[in-house]
Formats: sequence, structure tokens, C-alpha cells
Amino acid sequence: MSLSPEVLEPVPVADAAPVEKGVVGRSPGQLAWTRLRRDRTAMISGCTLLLLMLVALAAPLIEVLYGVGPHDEFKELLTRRGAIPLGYAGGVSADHWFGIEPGTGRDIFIRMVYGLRTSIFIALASALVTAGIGVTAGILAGYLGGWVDTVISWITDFALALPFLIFALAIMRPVEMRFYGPRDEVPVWFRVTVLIAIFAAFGWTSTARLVRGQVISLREREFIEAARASGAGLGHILFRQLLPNLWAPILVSFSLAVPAYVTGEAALSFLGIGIVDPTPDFGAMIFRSIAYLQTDPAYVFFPGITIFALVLAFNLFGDALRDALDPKSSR
Amino acid sequence: MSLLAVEGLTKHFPARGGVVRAVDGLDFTVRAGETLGLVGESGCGKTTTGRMLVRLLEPTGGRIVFEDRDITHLGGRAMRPLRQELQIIFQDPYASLNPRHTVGRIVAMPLTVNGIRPPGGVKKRVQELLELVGLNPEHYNRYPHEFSGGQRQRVGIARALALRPKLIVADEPVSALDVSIQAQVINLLRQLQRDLGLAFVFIAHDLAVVRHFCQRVAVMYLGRIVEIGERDEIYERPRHPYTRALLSAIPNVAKLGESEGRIRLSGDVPTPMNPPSGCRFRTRCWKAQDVCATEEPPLTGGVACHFPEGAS
Amino acid sequence: MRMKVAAAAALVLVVSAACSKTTEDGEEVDQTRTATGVIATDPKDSLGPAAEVPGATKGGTFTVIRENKISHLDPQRVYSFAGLMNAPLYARSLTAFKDDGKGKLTLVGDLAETPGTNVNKDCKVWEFKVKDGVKFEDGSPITSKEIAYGIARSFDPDLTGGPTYVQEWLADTADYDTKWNFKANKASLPPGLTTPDAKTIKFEFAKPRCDLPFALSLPSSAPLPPAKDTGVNLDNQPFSSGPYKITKHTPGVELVMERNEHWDAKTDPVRHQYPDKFVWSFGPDPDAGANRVIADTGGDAAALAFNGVPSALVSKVEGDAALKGRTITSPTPSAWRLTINTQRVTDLSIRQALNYAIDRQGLITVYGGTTVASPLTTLMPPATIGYKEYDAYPAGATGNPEKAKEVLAGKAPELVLGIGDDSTELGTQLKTNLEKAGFKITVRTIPADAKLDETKKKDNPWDIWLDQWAADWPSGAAILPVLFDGRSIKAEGNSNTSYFNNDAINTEFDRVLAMDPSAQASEWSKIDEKIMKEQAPAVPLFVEVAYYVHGSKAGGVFISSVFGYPAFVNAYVKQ
Amino acid sequence: MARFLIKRLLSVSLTLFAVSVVSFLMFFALPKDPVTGMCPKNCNAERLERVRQELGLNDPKVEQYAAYMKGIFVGRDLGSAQGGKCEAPCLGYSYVNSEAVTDTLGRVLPVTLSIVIPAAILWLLLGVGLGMLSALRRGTLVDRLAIGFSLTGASMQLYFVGALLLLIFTYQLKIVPVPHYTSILDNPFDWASGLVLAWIALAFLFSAIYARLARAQMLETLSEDFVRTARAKGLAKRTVYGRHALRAAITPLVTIAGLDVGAALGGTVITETTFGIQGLGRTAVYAVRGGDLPMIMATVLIAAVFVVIANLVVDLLYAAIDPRVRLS
Repeated sequence: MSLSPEVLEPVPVADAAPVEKGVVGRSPGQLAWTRLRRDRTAMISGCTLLLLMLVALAAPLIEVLYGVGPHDEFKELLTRRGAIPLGYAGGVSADHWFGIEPGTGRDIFIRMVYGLRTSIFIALASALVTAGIGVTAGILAGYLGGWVDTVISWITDFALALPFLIFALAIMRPVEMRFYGPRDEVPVWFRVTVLIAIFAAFGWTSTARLVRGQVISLREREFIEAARASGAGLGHILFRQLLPNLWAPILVSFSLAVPAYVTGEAALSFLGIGIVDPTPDFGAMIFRSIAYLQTDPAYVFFPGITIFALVLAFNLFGDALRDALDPKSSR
Repeated sequence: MSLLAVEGLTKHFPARGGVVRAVDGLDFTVRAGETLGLVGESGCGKTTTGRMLVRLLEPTGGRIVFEDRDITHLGGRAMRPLRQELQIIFQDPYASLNPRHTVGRIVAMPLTVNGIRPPGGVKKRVQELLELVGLNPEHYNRYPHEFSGGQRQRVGIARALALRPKLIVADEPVSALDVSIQAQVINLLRQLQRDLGLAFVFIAHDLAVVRHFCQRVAVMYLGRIVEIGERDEIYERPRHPYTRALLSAIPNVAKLGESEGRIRLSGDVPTPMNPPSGCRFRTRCWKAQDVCATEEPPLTGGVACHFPEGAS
Repeated sequence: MRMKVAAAAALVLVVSAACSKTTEDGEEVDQTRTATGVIATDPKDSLGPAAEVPGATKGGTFTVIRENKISHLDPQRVYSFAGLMNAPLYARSLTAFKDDGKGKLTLVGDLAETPGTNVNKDCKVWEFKVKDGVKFEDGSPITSKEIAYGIARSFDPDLTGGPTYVQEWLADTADYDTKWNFKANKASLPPGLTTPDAKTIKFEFAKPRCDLPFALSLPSSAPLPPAKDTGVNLDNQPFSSGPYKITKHTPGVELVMERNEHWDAKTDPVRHQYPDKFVWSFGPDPDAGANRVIADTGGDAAALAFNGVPSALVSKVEGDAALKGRTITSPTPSAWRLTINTQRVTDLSIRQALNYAIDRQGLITVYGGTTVASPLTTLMPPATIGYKEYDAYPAGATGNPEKAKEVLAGKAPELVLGIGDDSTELGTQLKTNLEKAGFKITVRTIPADAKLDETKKKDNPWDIWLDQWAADWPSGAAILPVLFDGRSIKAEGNSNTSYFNNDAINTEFDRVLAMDPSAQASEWSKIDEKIMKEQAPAVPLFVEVAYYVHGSKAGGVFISSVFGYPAFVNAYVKQ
Repeated sequence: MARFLIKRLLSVSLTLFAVSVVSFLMFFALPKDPVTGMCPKNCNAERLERVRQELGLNDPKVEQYAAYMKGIFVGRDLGSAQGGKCEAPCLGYSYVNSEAVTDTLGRVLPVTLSIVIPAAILWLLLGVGLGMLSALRRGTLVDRLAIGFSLTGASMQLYFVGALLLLIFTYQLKIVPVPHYTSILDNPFDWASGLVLAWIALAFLFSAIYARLARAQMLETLSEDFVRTARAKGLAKRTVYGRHALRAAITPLVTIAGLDVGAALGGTVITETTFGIQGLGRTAVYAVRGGDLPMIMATVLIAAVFVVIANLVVDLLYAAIDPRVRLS
């Protein structure tokens, strides 16, 4: 490519392509929000999530309004012989909207409300901790490179190589013994914390890998060099320059990690790890209900459909978020 | 007194099976307010040189002296005040601006990073800078994606100017732009150079642009300078065969060797991992003789050639 | 789309179940099965062949479906219920129970001609004569030598598992394997055990051991030729003396047993050899096992789900008229109790208050309803010989918290309840139940698989926990002294998990144990009541009710009156 | 290439070494004393101590670890209680199964492989196929159905789907036999029919993820210049999509597939439990529950080996599929 001398004559300095009028520009975040708002799926799934979380938060209030607590028992509503709820659809009635649990005779609706609380809390907290560790490790590995990268990447590989379920299964009990001895009651929050820790210990690797990849592709970008050329320190580069560019992948992986943890927690219940009776918990509930698929399908149906809706809403919202944050992909 | 002096500057990158001698002993100086063009084919080490000058890359050897201070291996903190004097403009206007920051924040970055509070505030200074590079100061709050390539490059220039540097390394600042926009940006740079008395190291592969902008020109080949001199000298009377070959590739500009016409270089550029012995250009040079293979020609009188043009 | 079909089918299921009203009906299980047991006095009882099962036909493959593998097959190590029910098919012992499946038990000679001769009538010397014509799977004859060797190898400490009665009685100490080292004395026999000739085997004890004929009905007295002893590896490929031999065994997956042609029906008073093959199919969980059998397809038509019908499925099976003829239900001798660690809970009034407070009906409901459990107020289950019902702490079906509070007299005892992590709902039930009576209960979960070992440790940290006991033979002798004789308490592996030790009771045990077995029965009932009234070292809860379903072609299965699990000696495949 | 392989193999060995050390240390903290199950019938503290002594559990941990490693590489003698001489690779003796751990593994590994590998092929084909279809028919009903399918799958749980499939196809409709394992060498048809439900359930859940990924990748690739160029050059649609776009789109899928397969091989616990098939995963769970230390160690190591090998294969495949990736 070459220029003719004529072209190179001085021309008045001016905006070649004037941007539309208006003083304040719209940030990529604002643009994403606008796109998200226009996305019907995103809005529906977002509202569903909001509703479910609201229900979870307002559990004690709902208990008061509903008039039944999660530990109240109604054994008189069960058959003596099979301990199956009397009446229609698993004991659905005006007093017990979703029926009652076979065996224990507890109200399914209010237990679901409280179970939602436990499950959502565990999933959100796990996703947060995971994201925190993963992002930090990913940024450090990606930006610093060299031996830091080698070490972090190796730890990632190592964590991936450990079979999650076997470790989760094996670790709960020794940890309990270590902190509570054999006689003290293990508080619910402690089990919850251990669960979160287990999820975090095994879950951070994927976020770390993702962030690392992003950082590596950003690291060589010239705006980073521009900052370095201006004398910016490591902190400025990592947190002011890099981090804002990582929000999209972090948010997306976060929104997809939450449903993964909801189902993960349920899967652990399936193996008998995790939250124990009588604490209401979705995973434990689903696990217990599966056995009643043939004899009390309503018991399977209500928690099953709710956890499905919860996970589906999270997945849909995560997808929509990805599309909104990265308009190039799909749609 | 020279603003910037470079002596034996070298950069070797470790690679599988040896080292890449990207830059292999450069000597040149830039005076205050002067524009030096650094030209050569892709991969000749221009960009590496530019990066080393602003200390984005650590030189393997040699010295960089800026305002009589040896800055070759200066640490981060000691380098800080000097960074303000020494700035860089990048090639890719899309990659050089943080997409998540507003233009105002981008231009202000050098100020915030160095903790400088200009009189009248950062915002005022940024708006002045935007105006200076021909952008609407009202666009302070806009994001890079809302601008065209040329406008973005102006933002990059404003950022480089924020600290009122004495020397700017411009690394192919226009090669990513459309031809018509190129002219505007070059003109802007020329104007700024005149108005602010800036010195430039202007890196380009496009000889026409360099001729338009630079007072002196250095031609690089395989990590070394083969010819350096005043613009007109180089363009009118190139002495190194490589310079001649480069110039002959420009149809309109070259008015050289009435008889020779366009010179086509044969063969590929040798790998910088294993450069030819003696004169590095000899493998593609039509004048090469035995001595070229054994002795490396020193850069004397602005040319590094055993058989320069006009000498015989 | 497959998914849609599935969704539609699921919807149909949900809707159909939702639209049918669940009501309280169906007949209660007959809880009155009580055992009557005798030791055969007529040698004819010990003669083969066993009476033909009406309708039984030869041939076919009988399948037993079970979730987990049978823990041990080596006769000297067999002690699990599945193992005990399976062992008679390939292992014969000196004596055996003739079981009519309705509670009438007769102890007869199996390899022996009679269920033993009490030589001096003091239960200290016992003699058994081996039958003629009894053979191993390779056709070699079974003599007293191989039987004695089988008993000798049960002293080997490497062979974990299996009962220890005979070893302890012979050695007269719990440390039998140090008293007589099997590995160092393989060519000889343990003290007190002799084989005067190839047909005779003789036991001599320091103390009266009147229950010996019962104890020898366990497979640990099965014979083995020394040359066939492969040590711990025998566990996966035992050497057969019964009507079937193991032809293929893939641990955890499948166990195939085929006819042993050297077994002679004429020598065997209790076994048959109807199916060509018995196959244990391991893997499916209890739900899947029951579902397979209910589905009744292919080989599953001649199958039995050994894990029984899970309580969640019971109402489905009950509601299906087509399944009526394919279910077997019967109370079992397997009794659940809330064990009280008397080392920790030393206050009798607390133990009594627990007995008043207990809500048996609530517990049974959580356990799965009356189809799977039946309340119990005695230490011995009704299936014990000479059983007598009583309730030392009458408080009604759901307990009497007021009465419990009264007994507690203002105390609010803090107790730690250890519960297996597979039955946390039972823990919740107990906590809610007992706290109503003023107790403060801390629930601590224990991994289900470790629970048994842990609670059998003398210094275990829990105050109360659920325990289950099914006797090795239906006599009080195999229940009360085992569970409550304080002199047998050791550091680990205790059966006396109440860690209860009372001299008066121990003396009673000694007195009754020296009596003739036929005279013991009523005495045990008296001791049972005495222990509960005076000491209350446990809270009797319920007996398990067996609830099994089998395929339409499976026949001859009955619930063993000894162990309460399905017995296969009469099993056949309908042709 | 050789250099790359050596480097990777070194890092792999290091990972496996670390996994073995960590699991070795960790499982000493198991709730159940590994000795309890090996204690003789008349167990007491003294006997327990003797067993511990015999098993070397009182030796320093380093020595125990060394002995274990020695067993793997040269074999060792485990004593009469554990079946005597144990040839290399000796992973110990499982007293729960009364057999050498390697025997158990030899039995359960083919089961897990038979579940995972066909399922993986199925979910990859289904996932990529659906993803491509919906990318090419973007915005149509087909696209929406495919997205719906994949999202439904991704939001379901295996034990739920599995229980439903079993109930409908095996117990109600009786068209699929009860899940079981037969060696493919004995009876390929029986092998397939016994595992088909597990494959379907796994494929349904996993293909969802792949369909979404494949769709996004495909759309991105379709908008890239080289595809447009190829189209402009007049290459047939089929060639362009089939050769160029698919190849570019599939690369990132391979990574995830590798990881998933590796992880699935080590952890089909839930699949195996749901369908009542005795594979590696269930063996591992039983081992943890029963405190069967040698078995736990072995299953953890095997699972780790699978993941690590899958990673290695992915790296190599990457290079094969996408020439842009250089092995370095």
C-alpha cells in the first residue's frame, strides 16, 4: 500500500466519522443490560429466579402465613400399613398444598420453601467462592506466566485428576470428627460450610482455566502495554485493566456454576453426603423421593419440577447473559 | 546533545533449538525534536526495538541512554519519572484501548497511574488533550467501540501525550488504518511534532509514510541497521543495496537508477535464529562477493556495506 | 422424540397415581407366628430324603437378586443372613433345622445320623456319627476327619467373619485362637475335638454346652478336605458338600451354582435339588430388585428379590391384585431395640423413662408402616421358642411422655443418639419423640457401614442407638446371654452393646444354660421380663416383617423360621 | 513432538505421584479404621494391634507409602491373611472382596468402559449433530427444538432420568431388558441391550452441553472470514461446512469431551448406582463406605490415570485437528 504525495498534503484535522450526538456514552455493561432486557427468555428466567430466591428469603414469613412449619409432623395423615399419605395426589389438601411426605408425615410445601433456602444458599456461596479462587488463580497464572503459571496450571491438573465424588464421600466424616469429636451435635452450618469447601476445592479449576485463557489473550493486548509504558504497577494492570475485561466470562461461568452446584448438591445427597434430616434440603428431598416414584409420584413431582425449573431458569439466564455480554456469539 | 542514544542494543529471545536474534546490535541517536524513521520488512526487529526503547522489553545487551541517563536496566520505580518523558503509540487502535474503559479514563490513565493532578483537574486536562488530537472533548464519557479506527488512534495519541513526553515511539501508528485516514493521522502527528517540539522514533514498513514524516531514516535488516542518514540522502541516493531494493518497490517515489528499474530481491529473509555469516544481506544481494561472507561490514558513514553505491 | 415419550409417560404415571385415592385398607400381617422347636429324638427324622414339596418340578434356573455381594461364602466365615440362607445349598453341617416355614422347627442330623448324643447327659461330652454315603462335589466321601478339619480351620485368625461359639466352647476362652494356634497345628485338632474313627466326631467341653446341637447347625461346622483348603481364597470358591456346587463366581456381580451330582438326596433330610441352577445376581438396589421381579420378564420370572420390597414400594405391591400370589410376608425374628449404653446411662429411672416415652407406632411409620415392622415390647422376638408376651412399661402404642416425665422426676437428661447416616429420619423421629418427654437429644450421624463396628466398641461415645439382633437359633440362649451377659464384655466386637453387667442376671444365665434345651424355653421368657422390669438396659422397638416378592415361576420359597429370611432348600422353578 | 511427549509424560507422572500421596495420606483419616474388618472374629484391642503390626500400619507413613509403591512396580508379599504373594502391579488385597485389588479392577473396569465410551460417542454425535443443525437452521423451529432439548437435558439429573427410563422402558413397557453387564466378547447384543438405558441417560444429559457449545462454536466459525471466503470461492456448502467450519468448531469441544470422558470414567458412581451395574464408580463408593483402604487407593489412582490420559489425548488430538496449535 502506498500513498500518493497529494494525499499526504496537510488536511484540516477533524472528526472523520462523527459519532452520534450525546454526551454520555454507553458502556459495554449498559449495552449488555439493554440487550438482556430485550431478551424475553432472559426476562422470564430472570423473574423465575428472582421469585424462587424471594421465596427462599421469605421462608419464615411464608411459614407464618402458611401456618405449618418444616418440622411439623402429620403422621395421622399417613396409612398405618404403608406410611403413604392418605387421600389424593400424595395428600394434597387445602392445608397441605403439595401434600405430605410419606413416612415422616411432614408438609412438602413448607419443606420445599426452606429446602430452596438451603440449596440456593449452598449453590450461590459455592459459586462465589469458586469464582473468587478461580479468578485469582486464573489472573495470576495468565498474567504472570512463567513458574507461577506452571505451578497453578499443575495444581489445576492435579485437582482435575482427583475423583470428586470419592473424595467428597471420604472427607465429610473425618472433618466432622476433627471439629466436633464423636458426641457433639454437628451444626447445620458446619455441614453447609464443608459442602461449600468441597465444591470450591474441586470447582475452581474450570473458572481458573477460563480466566487464564482470557488473560493470556488479553495480556499481549496493547492497552496493557500502554499501561505498563505509563508506569502502571501490577495491581493497576491486574485489577484496573484486566479485571473489567473478565467480567463477562466470570459472570457467565458463575451463572452456569450455580445450577451445576444445585444439581451437584443433590447428587451428593444421592450418595448420602451432605445435608442430613431434619434440615430441609432440596437434594436430600429429591433423593428420598425417587424411591416413591411409583407409589407416591406427587412426592417426586413437586420437588422434582421445582428443582428442574430452578436449574433450567439458571441455565437459560446464563445463556442469555452470555449472549448479552458477547453479542458476537449466537442469536 | 542527543535526547536518546542507543549503543549496541541487542535482544535475543530464547526459542526451541537456539535463540532468535531479533535485534542484534543497534547504534543510533535521536536528537530533541527530531523524527527518526525506522524502516524495514516485517520481522526485521523494528517493533522489538521500539518496545525496548520504552522498556516494555528488557534488552539482552547494549545501552539505552535517555537524557544522559542510562535507562537500560532501570527498575520500575526509578523508571517511573522517565516514563513520563518517553511514551509509545501502538499499531492497532482496536487492541490498544481498553474496551471496558471510557475514553476519558483511557486518556487519563497515565496521569492516574503516576499520581499526577494537573492544574484544573484531570478531566480538564483530558478534554484539552482530546481537543488537541482533534476529538470532541464532549466525548469524554464514550467508549472505544463507539469510535472509528482513526478516532481511536487519536485517542491513543492523546494518551501518549498526557504526560507531555519528550520522545514518542510510534510503532506503525497508521498501518492499520485506511489510506485516507492514514493521511489525517500522519498530519496530526506532524502538527503535534511541530507544535510541541516532540521527538519521534517512527517505526514503519511503508517508506512513503516515513518520507513524509521523518527527518532521518534508519533502515533495518535482520536485527541490524544497514543504512542510516538524512531523509533526502537516503531517498535520493541510497547506498546500501537493500535500501535500493526497498525504494525501488515504490513506483511513484523512486527516481533512482534510471537504468535498473525495479529490483526484485530473490529468496526469503533468512531466519534470525541463524543469520548468515558476514554481511547478513549477502544471501539476497546481487553484489555479494567472498568478503561479504567472512567479514561483517561495520556501519561507517551511515552505511554497512562492503560495496556501497556511489563508492566505486 | 424420546424425551417427549418419556415426559408423557411420566405425566400419565403422575396423573394416574394422583387421581387414585389412597385409603386405609388391607389386612394386617399375622403377627402371631411363634416358634415351636424340638430337637429330634427319633433318628428317622434325620433320614433323607426330605419330603417332596407339593407342585415342585425339576429343572430351570432360580435367580436371587440382591444389591450387595454376599460378604462371605467360605462356610467357616459365613455369618450374614444372605450367606446363612445361601450356604445350605452348597455346605452341609453336622445338624440342620427342618423348617415348615410356619414356625415349627425340628433340629435333625444333617451330616450326622442324629442331632447329637449327649453322652453323659451333662452337656459336656457330645458325640456325632457321620452318615453313610455323604460325599463332596468330587465324589470323595465325607468322614469325621473333614468335618473336624472344618471346625479346626475356624480357629484361623486370617478367616475373619463367622460365629465363634464352638471355638470358644472347645477352648473355654474367648481367646481361642491363642489357646490353640491353627496355623502351627494344621495336622492336629483343637483341644476337646477328636475323631475316634472315620464315622465318629466327639466334642468334650469343660463346661456344660447344651446348645451345641443348635450351634452346629451353622455352616461353620461344614466339612473340608485339608487338601482343598486355599486359605482366604476359599471364600470365592468354596468346596461343596451340598446339593449344588459353585461353578462360576464373579464377586459383586454373579454367583452361579449348578447341581452337584455327588449329592445324594437319600442322605439329606432338609434339602432338595429342584432347579438345575441357582444364580445370585448382584448389583440392583432394593427398588430395582423388586421392580425387576414385579416386571416378571425373562429369567426374572423365576427370581426372588432378596432385599425385599422397599417400604416405598409396598403400597404398590399391595394394591396390585395380580401380585397377591407372588408376595411372601411374615414377621421375622429380627428384633430392633433402642440400646441404652448402661455404662453411660447408669440411672435406672432414665432408662425406664425412655421405655415409657417411646412412640413405637411413630417409629414404625417412619420405618415404612406396619407392613414392614411390628411393635415389640420384649427383648426376645415372638419367633423365639417358648416366647411369652409382656409389656414392662405399658404406655400405649405412641408412648406416654407424661408417665416418662413422672419417672424422670424433674430431670432433663441429655443423651447423645448415634444414628446411621442411612436412617437419619429415624433419628429425627426419636429425637422429636423423646424430647416431648423431657429428654434433650443430640443426634450424631455415623457412617452406616461403620456403625455396627463402632457401637460394638466398649468405649464408644454414644448413649443410645438403634440395634438389631436376630439369633443364630431360635432359643433364648442365643439371645439373652449373648446380649446381656456382662462377663463377655471386651474392648471391641461386643454383642452386649448395652454393656450391661449384673451378677444376679449372670447367675440366672448360668443356671438356665445348664438345663436341658427343651426345659430352657419358659425360663428364658422369665429372665427376659426380669431384665426389662428390673434393669431396662434397652427399649424393645419392633420386629421386622419380611415382605418379599417373587416372579410368577418361582416356587417353594419360605421365610426361614430361624433367621427370618427366604430359604431356598425347597425352591423350584415352575415349568 | 518427542520433546512435547516427554515433557507431558513427566508432568503426568508428577500429577499421579501427587494424587497417590494425597489420597494415601487422606484415607488414613477415614472414619473406619482400615483394620477393623481384618480383625479376627474374637477381636480385641490386642489382636487389633497385632493386625495393625502385620499390615505395617504402625510403620512410618513414608515406609508404608514406599511399600505400596514397591507393590505396584515389583510386587510384594502381603502375608497369609491377604492372599500371600502379590505380583506386580500389586495394588493390595481387598479383605472386603476377599481378592486381590487388581482382580476386582480387572472385572469392574470393562464395565465402566462399556458404559462411558459408547455413551461418549453417542453424546458427542448427538450433541455436535444437534448443535450444527441448529446453527445452520438458526432461528427456525428446528433450532428452537434443539435448544429446548439441550436445555432440558442440561437441567435434569441423571438419577432422575435414569429412574424414569427404567420405570417406563424396563418395568412398564418391558421393551428394554433390566440393565446388566455382559462382556461384549461373549454376546455383543446382550452387552448393548444391557447398557443401552445407561447410554441413553448419559447421552441425554451430556449431549445437551455439547449441543449448546457446538451451536455457539459453529455460529462463531460461520461468521469467520475463512468460511466466507470458502463460500465465495464457490465451494459447495457441504464442503465448506463439513470440512472447514466443523473442523474449526469441533476443536474446543474435544477439550471438554476429553475432560468429561476422563471424569466420567472415574466417576460413573451415580450412573452405576441408578442402573445397578457394578463398575468402578460403585466399587469406589463401597470401598469408601467399607473403609477398604487398598481398594480406595486403587480406584482413586485409576480415576486419576483416566483423567490424565484423557488430557494427554486431548492435547494430541488438538494438534491433529487444528494445525494452528503447535505443541509447545
